[in-house]
Amino acid sequence: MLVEALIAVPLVGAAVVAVAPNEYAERLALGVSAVPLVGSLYMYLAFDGSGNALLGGDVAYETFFEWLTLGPYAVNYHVGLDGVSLPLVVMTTVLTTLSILSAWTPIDDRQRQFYGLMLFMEAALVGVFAALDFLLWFVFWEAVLVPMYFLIGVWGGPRRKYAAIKFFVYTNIASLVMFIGFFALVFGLGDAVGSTGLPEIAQALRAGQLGALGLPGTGAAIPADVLALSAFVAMFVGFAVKVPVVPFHTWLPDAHVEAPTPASVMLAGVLLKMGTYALLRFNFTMLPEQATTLAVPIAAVAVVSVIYGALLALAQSDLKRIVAYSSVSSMGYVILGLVAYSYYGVGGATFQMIAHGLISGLLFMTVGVFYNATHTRMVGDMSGLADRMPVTASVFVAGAFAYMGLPLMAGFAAELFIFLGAFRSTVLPAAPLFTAAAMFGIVVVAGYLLWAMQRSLFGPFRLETDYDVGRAPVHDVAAIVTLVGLIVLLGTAPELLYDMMSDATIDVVEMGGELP
Amino acid sequence: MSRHWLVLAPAGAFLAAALALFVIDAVDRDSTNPTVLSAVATAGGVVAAAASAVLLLSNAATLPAELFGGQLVVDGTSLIFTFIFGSVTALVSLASLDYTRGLPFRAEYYLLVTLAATGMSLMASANSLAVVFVALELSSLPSYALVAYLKHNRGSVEAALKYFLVGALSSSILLYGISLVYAATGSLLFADVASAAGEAAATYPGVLGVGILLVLGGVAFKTASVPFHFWAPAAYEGAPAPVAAFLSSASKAAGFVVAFRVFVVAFPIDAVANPSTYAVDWVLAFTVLAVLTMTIGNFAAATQEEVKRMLAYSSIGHAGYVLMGLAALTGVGGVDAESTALGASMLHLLVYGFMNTGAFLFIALGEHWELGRTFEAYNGLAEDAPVACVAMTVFMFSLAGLPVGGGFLSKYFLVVGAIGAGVWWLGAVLAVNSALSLFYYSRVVKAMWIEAPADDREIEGYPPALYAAIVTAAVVTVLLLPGLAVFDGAAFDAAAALL
Amino acid sequence: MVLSSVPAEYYLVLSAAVFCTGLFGILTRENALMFLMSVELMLNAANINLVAFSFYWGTLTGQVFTLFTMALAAAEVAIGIGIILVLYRNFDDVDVTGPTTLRW
Amino acid sequence: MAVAPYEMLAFLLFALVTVGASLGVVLVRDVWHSALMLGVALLSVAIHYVLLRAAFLAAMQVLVYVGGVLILITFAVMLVRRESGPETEVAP
Amino acid sequence: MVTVAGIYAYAPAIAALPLASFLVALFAGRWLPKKGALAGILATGGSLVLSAVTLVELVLTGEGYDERLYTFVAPAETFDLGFGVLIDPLSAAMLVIVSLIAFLVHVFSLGYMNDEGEPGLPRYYAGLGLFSFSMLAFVFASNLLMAFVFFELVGLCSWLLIGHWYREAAPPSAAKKAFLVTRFGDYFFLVGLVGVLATFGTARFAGEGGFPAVAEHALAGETTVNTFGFAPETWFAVLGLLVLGGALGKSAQFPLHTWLPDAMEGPTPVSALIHAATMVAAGVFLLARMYGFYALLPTVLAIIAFTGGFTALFAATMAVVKDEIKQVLAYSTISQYGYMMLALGAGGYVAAFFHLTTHAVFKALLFLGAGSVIVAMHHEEDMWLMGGLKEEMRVTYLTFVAGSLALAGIFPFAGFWSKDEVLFETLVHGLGANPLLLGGYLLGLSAVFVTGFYTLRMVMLTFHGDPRTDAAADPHGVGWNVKFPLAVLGVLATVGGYLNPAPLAKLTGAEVDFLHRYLDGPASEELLTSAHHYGDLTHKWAGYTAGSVAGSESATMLAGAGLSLALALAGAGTAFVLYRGPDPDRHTEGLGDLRTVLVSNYYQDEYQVWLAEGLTLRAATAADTFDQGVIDGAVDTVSSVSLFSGDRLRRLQTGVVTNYAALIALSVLLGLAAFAVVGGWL
Repeated sequence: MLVEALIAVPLVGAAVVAVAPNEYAERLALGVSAVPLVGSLYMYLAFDGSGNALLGGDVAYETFFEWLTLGPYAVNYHVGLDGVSLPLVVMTTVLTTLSILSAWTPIDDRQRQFYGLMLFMEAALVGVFAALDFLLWFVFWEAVLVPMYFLIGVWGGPRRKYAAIKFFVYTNIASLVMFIGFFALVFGLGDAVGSTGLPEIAQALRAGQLGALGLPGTGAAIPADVLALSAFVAMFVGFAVKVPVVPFHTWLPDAHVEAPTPASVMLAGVLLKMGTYALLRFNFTMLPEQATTLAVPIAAVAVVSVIYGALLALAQSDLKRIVAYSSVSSMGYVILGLVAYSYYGVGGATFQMIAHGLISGLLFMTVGVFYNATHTRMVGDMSGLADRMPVTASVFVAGAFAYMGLPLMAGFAAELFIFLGAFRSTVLPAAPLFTAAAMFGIVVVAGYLLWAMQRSLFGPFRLETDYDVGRAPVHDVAAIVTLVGLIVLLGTAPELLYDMMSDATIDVVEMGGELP
Repeated sequence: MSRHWLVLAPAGAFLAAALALFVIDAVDRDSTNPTVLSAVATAGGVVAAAASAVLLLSNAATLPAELFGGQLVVDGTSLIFTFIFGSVTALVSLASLDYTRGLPFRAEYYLLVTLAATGMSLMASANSLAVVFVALELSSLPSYALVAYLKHNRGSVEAALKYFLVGALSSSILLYGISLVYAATGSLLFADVASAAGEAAATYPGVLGVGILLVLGGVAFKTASVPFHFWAPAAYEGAPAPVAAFLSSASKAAGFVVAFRVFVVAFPIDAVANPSTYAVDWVLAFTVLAVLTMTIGNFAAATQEEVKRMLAYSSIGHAGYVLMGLAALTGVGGVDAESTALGASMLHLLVYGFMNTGAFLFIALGEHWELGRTFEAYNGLAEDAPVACVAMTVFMFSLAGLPVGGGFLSKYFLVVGAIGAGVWWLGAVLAVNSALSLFYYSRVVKAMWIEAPADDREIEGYPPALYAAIVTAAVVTVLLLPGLAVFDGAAFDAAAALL
Repeated sequence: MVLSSVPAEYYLVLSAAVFCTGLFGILTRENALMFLMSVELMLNAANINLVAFSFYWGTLTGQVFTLFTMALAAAEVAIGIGIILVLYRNFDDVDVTGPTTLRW
Repeated sequence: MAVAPYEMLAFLLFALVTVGASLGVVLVRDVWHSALMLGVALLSVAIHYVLLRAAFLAAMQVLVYVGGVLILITFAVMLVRRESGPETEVAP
Repeated sequence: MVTVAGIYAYAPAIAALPLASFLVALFAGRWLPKKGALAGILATGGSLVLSAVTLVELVLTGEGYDERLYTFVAPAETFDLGFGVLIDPLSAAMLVIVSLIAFLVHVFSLGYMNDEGEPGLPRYYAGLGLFSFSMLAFVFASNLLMAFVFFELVGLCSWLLIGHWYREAAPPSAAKKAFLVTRFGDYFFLVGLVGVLATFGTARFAGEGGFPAVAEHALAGETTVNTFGFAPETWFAVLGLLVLGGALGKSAQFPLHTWLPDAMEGPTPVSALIHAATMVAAGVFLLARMYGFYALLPTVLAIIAFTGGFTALFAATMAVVKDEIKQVLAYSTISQYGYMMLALGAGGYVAAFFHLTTHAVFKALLFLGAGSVIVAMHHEEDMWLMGGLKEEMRVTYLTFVAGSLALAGIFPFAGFWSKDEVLFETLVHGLGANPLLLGGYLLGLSAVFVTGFYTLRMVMLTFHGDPRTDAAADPHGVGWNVKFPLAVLGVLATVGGYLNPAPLAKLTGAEVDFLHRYLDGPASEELLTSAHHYGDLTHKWAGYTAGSVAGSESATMLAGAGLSLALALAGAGTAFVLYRGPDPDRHTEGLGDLRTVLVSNYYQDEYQVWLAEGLTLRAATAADTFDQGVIDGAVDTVSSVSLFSGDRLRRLQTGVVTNYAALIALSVLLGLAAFAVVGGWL
């Protein structure tokens, strides 16, 4: 019942915070979010699962009871954590707590609603990563969007309305596409599955029970392989929007730029990971054969995301936009790692989810701290901030270098694993070329981050806006410094998470690897 | 025998409430306490809903129970729908306490509501074309009057006029269709029509076919399906908001229960549309109707400037979703898939009963506060009325199919049913439309929460009954997400029993 | 006993003609009262059918149902006239094409 | 089974009346004359009922329609008709 | 008595001590009396002692050390991802060099930086500490992964320290450029690293299990590795070139040399430590470290040699026209590393390391000397504004001259010996096997003249003649902490050549080629990192054999040495003649257009800036336009088309009820007609 507690505490907390007086909301929210944080850390320490949750692994903290029945399908309440989802849950609780800290300064309006939504989102995110039944998962999946919509729409920047609607509608359409794709699979399985449980479906697919899907009325049927391929594509496109993968990425910069800092942190840190998590869980775990068939286009998309995203970041002058586009770039690595279907590729992709979550969260938070002080994010509007805000600037430097894949920080470990895995991929033709092309991203990322830092942090102090720039408040510094610590910790000791991740992904790899 | 009559308890509750209102109004014309009136009507609805639920979910009565020589039948379908009518009536009556405060003819208002509800509950139980027509008129006639309730309001009157004129046209079309069906089959009882349909389709395919199509037209009017929907935007917009809630939720559901029963029971598709005895393929007709209805409803809703009218069009769009239940009866997917589809339609109407009623009641709140009609009028309302806005947000997202309320599950069931029944592309159309609907529903949410409030707005007082109704609807909508499990079995069983 | 009479098809044609006439009236006339009267014609067309086939099928169902429809038609007219009267009061006219504020 | 000729004749005659009066209802410009034509049409329908061996129904038709509905319509015509113009000229 | 393993077990502490000083300076530096300088001095001093002990131990016991210390992630698949310590002659010597220079620079900084009342000193010392840590760890890295990790970290430190004076505009820009250009090289290194791991499953340098050994076996056909469909020779050459990319970047070789002159924006001790003696050496050291691999690849060796020779000359010519003292030194550094590359490419493993060692000493000396001058000149770097400093700054002058003569390759200073050996190796291998190397030799030889010229020009302009400004006339005094490092380095620059006086050894037969013997020592035997092993490899796989002029090795040697010494003297003499006198002319202006080209650094910066800004940035802007216009435009189009059609559809609702009736009737009729046709009612 620990997972339920992890969901229920923020949910109840959200309700409490939402009716609390504004002036107590922030402290209350911090207190509430500490509970799941501690809980998830405990769960990390006491984790005893093994294997992949979908492929018959030993799931930790499992709960199961019946919910609905729908024709031949039982829809159950089924949650549990394995080595892939547990780290993501921990990251969610960590980032939520830190985002709440980082919200203290910028959010000066309707605080109780804000913190209520943050906690609500935390609950939904934990649900997304823990759910093992498709419908339950989908409920959480969609529930995440609602608070984010408000967070962007209410507390966002000048074009927040456009950004919020775009985010909301775009990602929802993607969910629909994915939903359709998934259900095509379920129907193709026919009587082989009796529920919408993900493990059941994954294992039925693995057992090759996917049949042709009859097209009633025409007498024709979609053959199983066509069905699987189209389902794969539909799900891939659906999740690709979330990740986001070029060319489905244009909602992201808008959303990020307009979102308030804590929302950006959660968006980049956790929400994007939903997409890659789902890709791993659905596309790459359930349909390895299709994934390997489409390996080249997928890898191409990944490479394009990396390079094109980095180029776009280079063209921006809004710090947040830079970080936003660089997320597109970084998430391309994850796709590349997944499609490699190798031990280090998939494991590294999983690790990159965490690494990128922490690093991009850190950068957004730091940009937010600057913004709080300067009220601008345009690179050209400021310079020499390091002069006035040395600690924050140092943290930004640390975050930027982590983003560039500086060794001994989490990003390097992740990228190294991905590159190693992708380079040797047996699934991907010309794997070294794809890998080398994607790796060029590390140069471009250095280019735009260094350039941005040079122009905004260094040089003589100058600010176009009329604000007194002083040192950042303690809670902001605490949040960002904590993240730096975590990033260095994971970068020097990736084993802390990589062990359980690889344990959970090795089954997936074997499925892909064993194919001819 | 006594238990036999027990199954009429839901309809009886409505009728009793109506009669009680009659008496109250007759006895004490001038000083009638509005709370009492509202309470009586609400109690009628609650009792009807409760009785339906009890009958449906317990084994208190043997179902299906036929009454009056088979003219009426009470089965799972009728009980599910009387539950919807009861709930909507209760919510609307409760909300109307505040809404009609200060208006004349309150007793008549509640009387018309309860009478219309009585008509609807009869529609749910109708087992003969005659009863269908009578019950339909019984529910329609009070509705016309209800729309015109604000008789000094030109919008209300115009709405009533259009509603009435299109309604009268449709009811004559329906009646003419019934007469043709009677001409072809020689009976009005569903069972007899069904048994004669095959031969009639062989002998007089044209007469039967035209008859069925005209009946379809009459039903399409009641369900506000394209192209019989023209009255709906006007009526929903012009009518007092609680009445609009009542019409768009309960009245529409009543139209659907008639559609389900008439077409599924009286015109078995394999009798009227098989190659040897082909009169009319009404499944095909419903398919066309479903696509048109959801698409036109949603697309027209997307560009509205007024919230109420947007809701009116969205209500049309939802009718299109529900029509999928009938469009799925292609005979391809087997009984399981078809009962899933049809049951999903019922479940959608059930959830819709709460979320749509709630949404219109929220509009009623806006009218109570005299906010204005446009989206802009609701700008920043969340600051003044957070609870109501939370509720409205739940309604909007649930209507859009996000899993914050039961609307997600029922849409999901619809898609699953459609896919199972082989009309998977209808599921895709639904998906596209849902995506679009999210856009315009979220406009309301955006206005309430995101936009800056107008400066000169004054909210005087928070009407307790209206609030109670809205909050209840919201809570039920949310609870129906996990709680649809209570009803889904019953709905699928009911659908299977029809088929 | 089967009575010989005019063939049923004749009544079908008659009722169809009346129905179409009513429909024509609805489509062409703008006076609300004309609308109402046209509807009455259409209802009567249906009634003719019902009675005719009640005769031909040798059951009373159609006739009984016709009684109901008469009552309902009357009620409908009553309601309709009520609405037309408030329409007249609000718009000073009974032209159905007049009020077009609720559109699009 | 042959149709009795007079019956056929009566049907045709009154069918003509019914259709003619119906057309009159929808074609005559004056509302009041339309109402009168409607009365004719309804009465001729009653005749059809008689031909169909439904005398009671015919009586009801006369009572309910001609006696009730038509009177209502007449009221309405009087209440809503414009006071000016040639249409107001009612037969003495 | 400490056992061998016992001593070596403390090897990680060599790096860990500076790490500790980094942490101290970072977190507590603000409150410390010298802002972390003392911690740094103590730490690097400790490192120096430990390194020395290690070296002694190595020499005495003749045993190497190669141990995995830390596993990055469990080697669940075939990749061997771990950090370890490799102590062999090469790394032990390099540890001493690095920790020595680091120690001296720390000491120097105490005078150079602290005296100015600088803000940001904790940051400075933290940077130095982190750098020392990274560099030392890089040196004893046991595998390519670890080497890459610390290779990157030193890059970070370089960025931090170049940009130390971030409040001005230029240093941050220079820091960015330095990092970016080296990053560009590191990209290839990373691809190469991944390729090496993917190919061999391991990235260990040494021993039978190391990848050079595996590669050799694979070439010999004794084992097979995954060569991704290429012939092993080709694939290994590709890997070698990829890793070489990293080395070119770090060691500032053409065409990735452009960052180093800019890096002089950093504090001068930093230039001495990082951008002259140690970090820039990392590239060369890396090649030497995995020389067992390069020795197998003749093509790559030739490329290395030619690049090195070309860079040596190319950079030297640019140094001729520079006016700032540190700029001259920067180009000279590039040039000197070109020599080392040339040596490596020519099979002169020992020569390369020898030159690395002497260069580290004399170049650090020159930079520190320049720093001393700059302090004295109140932070004026233009040599034309100096002059006549030799009187006021004796210690600086003497040590600087020693360093300059070493740089110029004048007998008997350190640089003469090492440069001579480089050229000698190139010559003999060029004569013996690969005529291409002769091209490299000629380039290197030409550079000798130029080096002599610009070195003496620098000395003359700085110290001789009359003071040309007030500041030069009355320089600021420097303290012991400046003089001490200068003195130490000055002595070493003078006598350092006797570490490996190969000509003497060859001519006399005396066993005085200590460095060669040391690098060939027993400790390297088992690790397969010995000099003669490399010699065998180049001989076997690259076909390197020694040739000679006139059939005699001695003659060749004497000819070569004489030639290079003559050229050096000629260059130096020319400069002396041109720039002597109290007020020398600006002779370089006589070069005309050539001078413009040289001052503009052959427009190398221009084209690289064009690549970065003209091409990449423009591509980025174009991509942004495309993204906003086409991709996002498509998204917006979908929504606006939907809304437009919605707006059309709602026009159906005309508001006129008669139209509704008509539409309803029409639909019904259409439906009837359709079904009449379908159902065949008619």
